[in-house]
Amino acid sequence: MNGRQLITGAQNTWCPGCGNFSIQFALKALLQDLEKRGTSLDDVVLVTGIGCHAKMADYLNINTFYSIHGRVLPVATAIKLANPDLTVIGCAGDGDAYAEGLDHLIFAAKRNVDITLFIHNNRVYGLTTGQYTPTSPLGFKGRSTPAGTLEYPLNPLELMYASGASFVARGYTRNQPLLKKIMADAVRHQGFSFVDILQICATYFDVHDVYDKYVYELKDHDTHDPAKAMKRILEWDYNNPAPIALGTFLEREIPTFDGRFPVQPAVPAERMGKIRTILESYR
Amino acid sequence: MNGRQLITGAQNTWCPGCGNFSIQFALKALLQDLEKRGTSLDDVVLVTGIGCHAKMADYLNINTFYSIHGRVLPVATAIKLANPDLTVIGCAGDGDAYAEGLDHLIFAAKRNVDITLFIHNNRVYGLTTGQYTPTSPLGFKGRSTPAGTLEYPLNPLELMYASGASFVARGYTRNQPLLKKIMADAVRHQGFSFVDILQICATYFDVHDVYDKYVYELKDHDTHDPAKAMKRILEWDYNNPAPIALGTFLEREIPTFDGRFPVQPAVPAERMGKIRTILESYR
Amino acid sequence: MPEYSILIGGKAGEGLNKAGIILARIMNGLGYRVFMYYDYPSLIRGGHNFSIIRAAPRRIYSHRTGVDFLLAMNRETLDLHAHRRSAGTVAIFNSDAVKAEGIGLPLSQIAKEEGAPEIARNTGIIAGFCGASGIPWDVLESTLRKEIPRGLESNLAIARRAFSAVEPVPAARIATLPRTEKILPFLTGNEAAGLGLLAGGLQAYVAYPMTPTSNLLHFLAGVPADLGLTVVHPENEIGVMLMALGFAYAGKKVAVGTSGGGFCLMTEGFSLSGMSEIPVVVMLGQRPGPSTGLPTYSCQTELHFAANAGQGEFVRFIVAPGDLEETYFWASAALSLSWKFQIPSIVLYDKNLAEHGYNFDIDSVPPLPDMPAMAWDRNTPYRRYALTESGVSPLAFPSAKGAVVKVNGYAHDESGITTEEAGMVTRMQEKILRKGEGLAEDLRGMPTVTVSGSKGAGDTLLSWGSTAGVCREVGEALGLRVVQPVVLNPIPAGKVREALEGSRRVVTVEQNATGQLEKLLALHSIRPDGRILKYDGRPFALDELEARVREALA
Amino acid sequence: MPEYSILIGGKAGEGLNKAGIILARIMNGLGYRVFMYYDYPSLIRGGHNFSIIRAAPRRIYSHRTGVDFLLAMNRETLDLHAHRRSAGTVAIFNSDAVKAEGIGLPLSQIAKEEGAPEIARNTGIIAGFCGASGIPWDVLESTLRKEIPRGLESNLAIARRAFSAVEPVPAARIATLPRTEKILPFLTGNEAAGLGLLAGGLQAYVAYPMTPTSNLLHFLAGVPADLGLTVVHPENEIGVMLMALGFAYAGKKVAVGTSGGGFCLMTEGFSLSGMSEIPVVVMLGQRPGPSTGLPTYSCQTELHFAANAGQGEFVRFIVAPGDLEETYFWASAALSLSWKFQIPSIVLYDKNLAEHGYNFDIDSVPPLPDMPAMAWDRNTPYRRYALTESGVSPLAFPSAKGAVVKVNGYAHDESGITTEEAGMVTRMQEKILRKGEGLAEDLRGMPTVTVSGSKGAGDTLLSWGSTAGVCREVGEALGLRVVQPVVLNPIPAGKVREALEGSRRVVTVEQNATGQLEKLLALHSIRPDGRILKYDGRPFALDELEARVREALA
Ligand SMILES: Cc1ncc(C[n+]2csc(CCOP(=O)(O)OP(=O)(O)O)c2C)c(N)n1
Ligand SMILES: Cc1ncc(C[n+]2csc(CCOP(=O)(O)OP(=O)(O)O)c2C)c(N)n1
Ligand code: SF4
Ligand code: SF4
Ligand SMILES: [Mg+2]
Ligand SMILES: [Mg+2]
Repeated sequence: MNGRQLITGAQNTWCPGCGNFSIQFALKALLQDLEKRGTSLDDVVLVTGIGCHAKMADYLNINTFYSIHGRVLPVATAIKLANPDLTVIGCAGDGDAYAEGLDHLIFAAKRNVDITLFIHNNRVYGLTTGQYTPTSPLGFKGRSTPAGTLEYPLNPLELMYASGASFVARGYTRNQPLLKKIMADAVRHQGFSFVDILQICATYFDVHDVYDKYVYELKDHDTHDPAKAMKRILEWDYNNPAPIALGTFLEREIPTFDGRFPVQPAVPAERMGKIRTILESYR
Repeated sequence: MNGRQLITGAQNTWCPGCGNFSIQFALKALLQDLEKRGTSLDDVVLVTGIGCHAKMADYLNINTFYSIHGRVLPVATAIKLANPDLTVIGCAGDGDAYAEGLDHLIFAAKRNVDITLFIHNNRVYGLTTGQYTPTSPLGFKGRSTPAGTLEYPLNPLELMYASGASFVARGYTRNQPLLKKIMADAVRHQGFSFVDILQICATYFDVHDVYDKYVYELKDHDTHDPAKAMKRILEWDYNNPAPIALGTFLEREIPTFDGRFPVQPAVPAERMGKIRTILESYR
Repeated sequence: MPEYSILIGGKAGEGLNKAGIILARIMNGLGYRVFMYYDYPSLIRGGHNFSIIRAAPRRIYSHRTGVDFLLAMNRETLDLHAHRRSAGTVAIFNSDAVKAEGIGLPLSQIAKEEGAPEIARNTGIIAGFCGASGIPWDVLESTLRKEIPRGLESNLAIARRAFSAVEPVPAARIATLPRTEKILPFLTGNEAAGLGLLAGGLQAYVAYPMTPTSNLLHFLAGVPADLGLTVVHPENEIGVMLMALGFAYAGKKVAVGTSGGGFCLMTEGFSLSGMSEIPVVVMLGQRPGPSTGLPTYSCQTELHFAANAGQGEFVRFIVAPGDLEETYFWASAALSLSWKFQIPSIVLYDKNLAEHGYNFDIDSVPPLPDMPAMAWDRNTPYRRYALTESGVSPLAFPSAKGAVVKVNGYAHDESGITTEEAGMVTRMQEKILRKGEGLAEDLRGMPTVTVSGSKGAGDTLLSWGSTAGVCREVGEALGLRVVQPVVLNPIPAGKVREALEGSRRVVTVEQNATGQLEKLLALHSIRPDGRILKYDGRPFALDELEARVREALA
Repeated sequence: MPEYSILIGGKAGEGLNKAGIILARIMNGLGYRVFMYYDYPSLIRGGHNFSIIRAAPRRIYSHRTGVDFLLAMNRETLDLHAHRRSAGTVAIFNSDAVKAEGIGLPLSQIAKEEGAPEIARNTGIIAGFCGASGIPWDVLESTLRKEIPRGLESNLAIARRAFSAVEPVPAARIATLPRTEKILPFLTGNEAAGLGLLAGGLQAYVAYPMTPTSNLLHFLAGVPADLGLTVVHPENEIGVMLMALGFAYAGKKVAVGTSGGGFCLMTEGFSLSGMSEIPVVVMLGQRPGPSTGLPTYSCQTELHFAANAGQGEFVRFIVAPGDLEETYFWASAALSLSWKFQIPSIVLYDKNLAEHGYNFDIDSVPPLPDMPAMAWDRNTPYRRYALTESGVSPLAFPSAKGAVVKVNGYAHDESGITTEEAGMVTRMQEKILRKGEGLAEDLRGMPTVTVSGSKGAGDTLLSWGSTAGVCREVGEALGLRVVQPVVLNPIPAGKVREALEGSRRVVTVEQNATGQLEKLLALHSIRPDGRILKYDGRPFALDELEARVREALA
């Protein structure tokens, strides 16, 4: 074996049948692939939020920042700004990214910072035992809404499109080959890559039969045609049954935020002299 | 005089030429109009954030909640839920609503709570002396970005559309008649009404010449046609010079959040008896 | 006096909380007072969960390390809890999953044969326990009928088979207690808190899920509609706090619930509550930090954070109940005090109190104080922040005819309009602080300090919050006085001093690493002689604390 | 000894801060030591702004109520500051706007005639002041040349006309001081803080604008690129704090800046810093609350909030400098201490220090301590949270070959993987608290307590932060000792006690309503005999404090 052991010794505590296993599997493949293509895994960082999804930080034997609920993106953004040579990947939950920390998500897209975000969208708060999230369907009976929610879900892809995200895709945990391909493309894309992964929650929102019925793979789709992308994005509103497209909807080539930042000298020479010069101007 | 004195004795401290005066003027007209149509001004509440715009709370002699930076919407939402008979209006800044408190904005739209939000969009942080906001153009040289910003602005109308807002409009402080009309329509609309008001900041971002050159009024526009609305919304991206449509872009009739909430009895009878009944189930 | 501890353990997601509750209700029905400890890691399935049910003839607040019955759904349970066994411990286990000494029941097979889901194996092992301890079938049956809403028949069938498969163990016999005292409800601190808030007149509850207060949200979301409660779960905790202020501004009595991390996000709104004088009650359930820490465990680490959170200086009421009666009483009183003084309140509790099971005797709760908020007289021109001697201004709400209700987070004048004038700013700062005097005055007549244990004893345990419960038991066992300040802000220092009068040695007992109560009391020159601290997230077991107290007082 | 106070006032938006700075630099150039107070409400134009420049032959830190020169751009200035005038006060005003006794200059007309914008009237009035006080033209000219980047020529023309229009007032003559001491730079606390952070090795600064620290953001955003600083202004303060932790995780020394309300939003990330052991420095500028309060004024109200913010128990370093030298030194030291101990630090200052102008003598700053962070040796297998005697674990950053760097806000094991195991949790809580011992040890050798005034005097003023400055002056004037704890957490109680030794009466002086330093010291049984508090947002004027001290010690 040439690569490193990618799984840590931490006990895995996802429920049997949980879609997170598939995402972990695809991430492992992604890392192996990166390594094969010459990226040192020492240069990869994974940032997670809090929730079932976030346990990924414990399970993968790479650099990780196990942050707090909703805050994957500011952490990931700063890591990239601090060291543009790093490949920075975020794993966030739908509660994480679409509720608690939604503004960070929109700003990451707006800035087009060169990081990749995978949303483990099980459409429920898993770890806190099954409350509705912003992508739960109208009327969802969670533990905080026993009579059913009173709000329509958000369509996160539509929101990302409107926020200027330069790579917008949707995966599904029960379509492993496509998920792997999307993930690889997302990391390869220069700019903010957003992947909403429909993830089975075996315990609180297992709608795999619905997904299995409605999903289809985007074929002959021009990812560089925004109008076409929008049309596909609007096909399914995360509420009513409708065909659910999987794959990459949109790619745009825009300068990245980190790329626009002036490159900083590693160790500025004569720091104290410069400080004294500034001070002179106050005399 | 039949109506109440609408302006308080508070000293007005906006800069000469500030667009906030026009908004205040239009709001005054709105209130007078409401009163004429039979709404008691005792049933109107204004919620503001913090910023130059927010001084409206001091200046208007009506019920007000002068809240904190970015938080107009949760306050306004709860006031409406607490007392659905109230007419609840929010005045927020672009820093307020598009940066600090962006997720509340998206959720207000998502929920379609029946309140009206006016954004005093001067595309700058006025009160903190001229830093860029999420709608400042790329390269804006503010005090926190002396070399120019590195991010594209957001198009707030596009974002609101994607978030499910049921009334989306744009006004301009130098087109008073239209502003008044939009405001009246926004308050009349049942559901979340969003009005982005292009407001002149005389001190830090006075682009009235640009606006004067590019604005036009929407004519023969079908506000119930989402595709047409989107087309107009995309015309100007808040960055590059382009025709800037003013007026109401979109209206949708969707049940309101407050309307879906079960109506609560004013004073529940026999509270203690009910509590003892619940307690019995734990024996 | 007879006393029993029963542990039931297995994998997360196998319903061990529910199984514990059934066991507790069985013991409760037999006339015992019960406590239930529930231990679970931060995950949904897999991992190890267990409940310990302790039953005794008198009120109890803690578990013991050792157990009399060990009900094991899997091998791990037997292994992990070997240290809890003594010679007399009866082990009952699923013999389809485990080979061991003791009473094995083929639970998987029985469940399968009865066409019941796996989770019904819990019913089987509970029935086995009843069989072994000689608990009558009808006690078991009636409890199951109440507790199992779905699939009752197959569960009863399983129970019957398991019950009759087990021979009573004479040494382990659990007697029904003579019915001298009434059976008390058995519930959690979250449930008692919810009921207390409702008793205090709660009209709106706003929360974002966070252990250990999520279950308060779930409980309140589920109360019958005719209680007139609006429950909202918004986008995040910032939204929660600001929504709460919106509700209260519009006249609705409101509470929010969270834990430390969520409270961080509420602090800015909390400060706004202080400045704008809008009442709100924060149900703050402690869990070990810093940061995400140990989210499903317990601690007492937020006393000083709660006491100092939010910029600027304003009055807040903080109370840390130690049992369900105190929780009920003070949740209600906090709401009333918040409204009377137009201040924020914090009910500071923890996972140990919030999620564990206790008896609750509503009839022993002191009468809830009748404290109406000061209402506008509708005659004088309305000024939201009218300067008064008490610092409290009359309240009006939007839609009140003729009142312009202006609330403001800026420094403001009496009408609520922003001012920067030095004199008015000074008077308003004094106004909001002056409310603390009335608050302290009102509290003088209330049970702000609990003294228990051997009340006259010279050696004293000084504790707070849920830790006071186990202290009470240790106090009774070892003949120690137990002093528990329940109200922590404003701290009733005089009453604490009085309660400590005549003490020889005072030892604090806290579930934190720095001695937070100790620090609070040091401000008032109350300086204990020793400290017992624990900070692994697990509440003190009775015997554990007993040993540490003996050591501390040796 | 000669000493002068000059007030310049007018409408907000008329450049009165800048005008004050020019006046201060003129006085500074004459060899005086200067202090500049700047008073402005929370608005952009209109309203009343004024600067008071005080100049004296020795180091000063405060303004006086009375003024020798009153430079009035409008009527309001004369009216509002009438109480500051004495018989000898020279009033200079824009006679195009005001009719009054004194020296009137047709400034609007002059500005118009010279084709200069209205703001250039300030130049005219300053020139009038120089003329009246006999300050030589070349001093004025050279200052204007330095301070006015645009439109210099028309400003000079205005200055010349105003200068020659005014006859020197003999009684008001300001002499050039003999050049015995060097001219010192004159700058604000924000600028000194920025330079201190840079001296400490700052690589990234992240902030969201908020008075009184916005100007630190503006300053750092403008430093030359070759200092290697990345400055980010993100969407809000939550983003600020989490970005900062991202920068530090990747190896960049980082600071953030805010005020109380923004700090509220940072507290959750602050607690994450404590748990994950990621260093960050918070520049926390105090302004009066609660809530939005008085955003452009000053106070000392966040000591206990800062000391207790964030859930859970962890070590933090808190320092409150009192002058520019302390600000520079401790901003730098905070960065180093944060990195050495992998803890968060708070530099607690206020509007009075942040935005007012003082002299700064870099050569009197003690040498910055050389405290390298503990780096991974690149040989042993890397464990981010390796348990060590000091509690400090070696640091590595992503991309370090062979190191898997896992940081975690959950309770974790040595490698950074989540654990809920009681033993490891206990050890890790002890590890993070143990770092406090090394911190205290390192601080023992540092200037954590400043003693000034009449050092041996029996009566003592006990103060902190920027308020210590005015206390120093009062101490010198009245022969009082002044003791100022600079480090507030861990509080060097022993050194404070030592500094107080032999005191007869100790009076605290604080700019808050509850006595926050007093409360902190009460924990360590240091109990002063009196207190002087002020809470209207305005720092003490020298004479005001003198009077209050006389009263307190009467
Ligand atoms: C500030 C804060 N609020 C609430 C929580 C409690 N909490 C932990 S995980 C979680 C939700 C997780 O949902 P999601 O992001 O969808 O992740 P999943 O468990 O479904 O993978 C919540 C609310 C928290 N940790 N921090
Ligand atoms: C939590 C918090 N952060 C920062 C500030 C400082 N602040 C006050 S107003 C403001 C920006 C106002 O900009 P905008 O909302 O666009 O209003 P404008 O002044 O332009 O009308 C900021 C950042 C604050 N009051 N609270
Ligand atoms: S609760 Fe759902 S998301 Fe969480 S581990 Fe279980 S199946 Fe997976
Ligand atoms: S700074 Fe701009 S927005 Fe603020 S009052 Fe002045 S002109 Fe208006
Ligand atoms: Mg989820
Ligand atoms: Mg603005």
